[in-house]
Amino acid sequence: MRTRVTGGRVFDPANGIIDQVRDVVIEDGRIIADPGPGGSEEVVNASGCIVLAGGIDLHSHIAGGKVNLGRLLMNEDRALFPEPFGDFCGCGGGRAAPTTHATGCRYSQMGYTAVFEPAVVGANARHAHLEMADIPNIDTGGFLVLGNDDFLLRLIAMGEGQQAINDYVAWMLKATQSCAIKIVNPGGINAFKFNGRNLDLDEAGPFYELTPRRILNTLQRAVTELGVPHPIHLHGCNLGIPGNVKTTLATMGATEGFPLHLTHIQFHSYGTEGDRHFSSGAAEIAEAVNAMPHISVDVGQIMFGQTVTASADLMSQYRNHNIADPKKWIGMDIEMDAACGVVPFNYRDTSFVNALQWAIGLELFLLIEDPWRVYLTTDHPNGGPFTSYPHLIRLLMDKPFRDHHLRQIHKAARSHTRLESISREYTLEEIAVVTRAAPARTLGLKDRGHLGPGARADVVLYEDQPDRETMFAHPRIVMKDGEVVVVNGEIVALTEGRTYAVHPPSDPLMDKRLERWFDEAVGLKSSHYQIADGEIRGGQGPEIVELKP
Amino acid sequence: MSGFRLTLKAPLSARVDASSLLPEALAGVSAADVAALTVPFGTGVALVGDLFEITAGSDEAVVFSGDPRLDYVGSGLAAGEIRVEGSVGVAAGAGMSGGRLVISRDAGDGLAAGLTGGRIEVFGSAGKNVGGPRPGERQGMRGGVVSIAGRVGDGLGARLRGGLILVGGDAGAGAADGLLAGTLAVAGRLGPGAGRGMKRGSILVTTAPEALATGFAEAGPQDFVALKLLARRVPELAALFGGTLSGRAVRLVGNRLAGGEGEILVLS
Amino acid sequence: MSSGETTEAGAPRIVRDVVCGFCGLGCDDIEVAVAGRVVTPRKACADAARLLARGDAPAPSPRVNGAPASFAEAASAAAVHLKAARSSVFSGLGADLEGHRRLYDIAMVAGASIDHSASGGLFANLDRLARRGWIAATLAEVRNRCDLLVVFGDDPAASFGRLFERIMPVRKGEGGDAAPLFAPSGRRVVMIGTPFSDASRKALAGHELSEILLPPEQVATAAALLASALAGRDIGAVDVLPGTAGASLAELADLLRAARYSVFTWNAATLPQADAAAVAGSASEAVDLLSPTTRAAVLPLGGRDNVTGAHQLALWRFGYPLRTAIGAGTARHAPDLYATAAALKDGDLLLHASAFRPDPPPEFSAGPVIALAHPDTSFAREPDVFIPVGTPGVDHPGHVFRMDSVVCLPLQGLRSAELPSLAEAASAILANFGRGA
Amino acid sequence: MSAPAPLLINGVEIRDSFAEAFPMAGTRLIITADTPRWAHTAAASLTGFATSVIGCGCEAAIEREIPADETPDGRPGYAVLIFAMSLKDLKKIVPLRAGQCVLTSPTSALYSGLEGGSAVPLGKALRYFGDGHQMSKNLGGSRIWRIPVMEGEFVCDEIVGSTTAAVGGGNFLILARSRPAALAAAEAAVAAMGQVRGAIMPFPGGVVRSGSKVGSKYAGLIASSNDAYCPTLRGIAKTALPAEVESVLEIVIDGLSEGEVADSMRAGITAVCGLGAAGGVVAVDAGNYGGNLGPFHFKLHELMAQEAGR
Repeated sequence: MRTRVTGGRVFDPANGIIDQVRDVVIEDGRIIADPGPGGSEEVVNASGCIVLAGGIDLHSHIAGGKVNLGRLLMNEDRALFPEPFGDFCGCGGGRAAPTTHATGCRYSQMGYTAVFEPAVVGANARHAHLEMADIPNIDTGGFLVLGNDDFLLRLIAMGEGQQAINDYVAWMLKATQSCAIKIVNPGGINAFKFNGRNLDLDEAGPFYELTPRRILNTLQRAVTELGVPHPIHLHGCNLGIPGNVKTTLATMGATEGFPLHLTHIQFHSYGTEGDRHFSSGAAEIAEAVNAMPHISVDVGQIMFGQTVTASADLMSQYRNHNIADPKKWIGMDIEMDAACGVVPFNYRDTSFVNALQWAIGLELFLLIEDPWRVYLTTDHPNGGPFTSYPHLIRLLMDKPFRDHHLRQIHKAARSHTRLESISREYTLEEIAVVTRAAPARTLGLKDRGHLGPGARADVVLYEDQPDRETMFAHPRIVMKDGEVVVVNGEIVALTEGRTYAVHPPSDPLMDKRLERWFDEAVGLKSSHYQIADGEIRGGQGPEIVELKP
Repeated sequence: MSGFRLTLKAPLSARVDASSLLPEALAGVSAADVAALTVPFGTGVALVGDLFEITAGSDEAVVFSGDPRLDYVGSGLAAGEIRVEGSVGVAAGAGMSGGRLVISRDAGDGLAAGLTGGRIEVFGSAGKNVGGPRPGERQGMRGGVVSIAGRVGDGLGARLRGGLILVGGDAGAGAADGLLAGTLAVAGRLGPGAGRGMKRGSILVTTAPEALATGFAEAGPQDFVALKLLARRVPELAALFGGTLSGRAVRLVGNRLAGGEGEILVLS
Repeated sequence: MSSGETTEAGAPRIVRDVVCGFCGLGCDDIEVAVAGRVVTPRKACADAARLLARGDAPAPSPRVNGAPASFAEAASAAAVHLKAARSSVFSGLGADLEGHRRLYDIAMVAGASIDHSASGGLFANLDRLARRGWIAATLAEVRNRCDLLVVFGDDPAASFGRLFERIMPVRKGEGGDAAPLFAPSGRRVVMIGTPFSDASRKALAGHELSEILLPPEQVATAAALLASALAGRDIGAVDVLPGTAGASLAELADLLRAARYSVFTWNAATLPQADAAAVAGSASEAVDLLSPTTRAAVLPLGGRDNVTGAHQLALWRFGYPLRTAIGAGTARHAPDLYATAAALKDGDLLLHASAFRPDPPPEFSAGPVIALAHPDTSFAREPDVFIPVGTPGVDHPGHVFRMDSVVCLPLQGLRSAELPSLAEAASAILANFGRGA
Repeated sequence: MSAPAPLLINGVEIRDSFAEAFPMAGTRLIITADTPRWAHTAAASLTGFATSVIGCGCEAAIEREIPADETPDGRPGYAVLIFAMSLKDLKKIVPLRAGQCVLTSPTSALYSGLEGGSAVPLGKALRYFGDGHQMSKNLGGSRIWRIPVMEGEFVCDEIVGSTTAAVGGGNFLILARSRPAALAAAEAAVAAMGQVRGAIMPFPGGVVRSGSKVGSKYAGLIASSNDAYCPTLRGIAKTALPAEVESVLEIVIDGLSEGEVADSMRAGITAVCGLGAAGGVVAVDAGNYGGNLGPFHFKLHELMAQEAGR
């Protein structure tokens, strides 16, 4: 069956196609080179529409233990946003911590077709995969959290060579069926288990006496040498602490030439100027990002309203638990791998700090010049629920709209941001880059994020409207692998997605070594820690992302 | 008159969630419109008109004939009045913020859970967890007045944060668990284990509780000006206790295990 | 381990590293011998041995109204009942996650309330966890870090035979990967409640053990007093416990402040029902009070028959814990209404799911009973539909959650799967609703 | 254009003058106690040293006694009014005086006697005396505080309302033939004015002998002896007194509103006139500053027009 999407204005920046009226032809779930007219074709009229590839969110906490803890704490949010189930959906609801079905439906209703869970803790990976398998209409993948795991820290501390580290990282990626490595507060989560309360980039942690810099560099080298496409996905030191802009700049300079992705950088761009000792470091950060082509970032924009924050960074979450709203929170030390902290938050535009956080995020979006190195995220649900993306897109594309909202926020925060002086408005091309092409490229997904021949036929038709929020909230048509799943913003079909993983090879000696580690230290068999291919997506198995040579 | 009278056609064979049938929601619609609404019935749905005979009311209120399976009556009520001629199921008046709910006979579990305002009057008895928190919520009832003429079940006023609950009869076990603030007034006997984790707030009783939760101490008798004041300011309390609310009471303080300074005042 | 490998009545096949899904502790070093249908445990705790053992009896047939029926007939009869019911009650829920998924699928199309037979302890803990939260640790963290373990209530080894062996091993030799990596090998374990059993004393040999002996009904008071002492209050002034217990708790508070990583554990299912939530609350409070200066965590025990999995799946599917009714476009979480006993008062159908052990369904006479249950189940009343199902981890593979709710474990099949899995049985029923599985 | 006819009531000249008054912030408190005596003691203490904002920071006095069955707790009580130059001052002075004079006084309780307006803290400020053992109750539409004290509990409302429509400095002068005549007339006036609700006479016994003018020859003194009305200064200062006047007394009135001040003044002047020329009263005058300072002008002729017409 062949489908022809015709008459739309195509934005496919990965293939250099910007605002060209042309046909997109689909066959067997993939886009093909236009064979010209003839044969039996289903025609989809895209006139009046912008045609984009399916959206890709490379950092959104959608599955796993901490999300479930978030659901447990957010029963009120769940009740406020019910999701009636009919023939398409399972059921569920919620906004800050939606159910699996609601997650898939809400994402695909906005034109997203792939979302990556950026914090899979090894011990909880099986759970995360079971949840991901239950999310309809979107493809998924997980980033494995390393950098606080005792086995790794022991290897580094004992002076084992890089090869051993590489073998371990490769083993863990395969064992947990993950597609990238995330580091959360390198060494910091581990330090907290030893009662360390802070750990700066060049500070030696307790017990192993390793600096975050050393842990970071070791893992950067590992993923580079293994050929994992996505660079280290770093949630840096000192999240949320005023003055952390210094740490963040130092971290960017500490990469020894390896590429680095800094995630939710908004939370790491705080200065200490002004009488409240809290200021925007966005300009310095943006300047540094602009000057360093090996750095990419996602923003982690905060959006006002109720949400829940879920992070492996228990050190930071413990620091923040007193400002939980509602006043409850859960922390966990997890299985020699990492930790988690789940803290409900209500960001208020009447709060100086929250208002400035909001402005800092937008400053970053607007001051970082290369859209290929900045990805659109709210760090769902930490900065705000992903359902706020259309609003965020309009804030970026519509200066008067942005200024209107700027006038609503806390007065003092307004005088602490240069947002009003920034005239930049994102173009449709840039939106296509930050929500599609760029995340696909950094994740090594060659058949995604674009509309060229061979690409997965994830195609979205947005009716061109001046109100970009409405436009991006209600696509006219969303196709997942060539199948129409959304029409006029409503779900019309449920499909099963796939899960991405990388499987770099590792020395069999590492198997033996980890068998002993799991037996003796962890108290679990390594064979039961490892997730078999057949356990992914109900037997479908993972989709393997090619390694970079 | 824009109110309605909803008379059950037969005793309910499954539980009904009546939370959508609020005076504000039904204002300005016709009886036929009401009949065409659906309500959760068991794990399915039913047309309101299939369960109830709907007629115009004599005033603005929504009036139900009751049934022990009629749940969530008045849940979320913010204004207006609901009257039930008969009994109701669970969670009547849960999360109510204003208005008035009157139940002529008994209420099930979870009456007034999470109440923040308004008045609830029950002329029969009520089940467990009156005025407690709704599932997952940190705190119980935070405001409003609930009066129950008869007895109540276990867990009265758990995590109560404010407001007044008046009980004409006995209260079951474990009242005032984790009570934070607010007032319980029980004219009958207070069941065993009351006041566990109680932080603040008051329980007014007329007979010394048989077995309080561990952690209370007796401060002795006192002539409380505050009780004289409440007797005049809060007519419901005066009506419940009559002459025993003279000001004289024995004060028990606790729960000291939780560092609490709540009180149980035994009126005399 | 595919079933095809099983040898017919030949020499028993030894299977090592079997994962156990029964009590929730998730031991995965069980050893069994398998010969045909016969499964003989070789290395397992007493409970696991009893529940894993299988004789040579062939699988019984499904029954409809007491008469043997085909699998398809039974599934279809079950569907007929489900379609006719208005207030179905799904109880037991002793199943692997695959089974739970299919049961929840049925609930979504046919409408049902869901609860697990072992959810009592879970809900006592949720009283703290969902309302206020806590800081918890997983088994491996306790195993390697805990230098002071406080146990409230009965000796947990009665329900979790190998708990102490798993979480409090004594380091054998120096260096290497042997646990504990970060705690002294002689650790301190304090029991508040009943004395250590002999078996536990043996498992904990090498550690410093102490007991604050109290009758069960005073354990919650002791827990509250301990939290009170940690809050800096003079608990001597609240002298409510007999003998020297108060003084011992004050001393324990000092030890806890000096400890580097203390852990508080309890089994909410065996504490007096009225007290379990209070113990969970006090233990969590103790952790909160210690956390500003040192580290501490709770380790709530539980998880029988994958109740943790049933709970986790309910959360990600419906956004609510168990004791939720699903159907007609909504999910309604009302523990007062949908705890099994309460739900059965309104129910017009009982679906009893119990694949791990032959537990009979709860008493119910107001409608049909469908049992997707262990073949050895003996029924007081013959169910309207009985589909005997295999046990996950014996008859077929599956997934279960461990008690700490973090680790999800793969179960393997040990013998030829003559019995359908609960997931297969539920799928067959679901197929009658026009839904594929 | 002819001069206005002199207004005479019972032989007393009502001069064509006016009392010039200022806006104030004011409120009413109700004090109860186990006995009338102790209720009075607390009320007297609370309103002590409160004659003039100039030196006391506020002006206060007992408004009336309240029978037990009309008080919030059913015990004997007194209502007092208290006035300050601004809300800010009132919010400072009320809790200060309540804390020192009512909280300390045996068996007393303190309640709000005025609703509406800006909230003035009572228990809201005093509760801290309880050192964490204080308890509040929010019942019957308002919050009360119970503060443990050695004798039992001190109960008080959390807040009291206030008004900024209050008026201070209503006044009239009694010009009499003799000191005894002036005093008798002043006492009669105070007794009559005590029946008017919502107004008080803050000076000792309701009467002030040291009426003042604005300013002084001494720097820093904002008020000084009203030389025009001092009989002994006739001849050296410009005088307002006819020869037959030997003594003058003033009555100063604060009220919760303009109307209450007017009512009070009228009642007082009427009582003074009741004694008449026969009682030694020559004239009734009023103090003002020329009309440029205070927005409220109580013209004696207008006030007394009705009385005169009888």
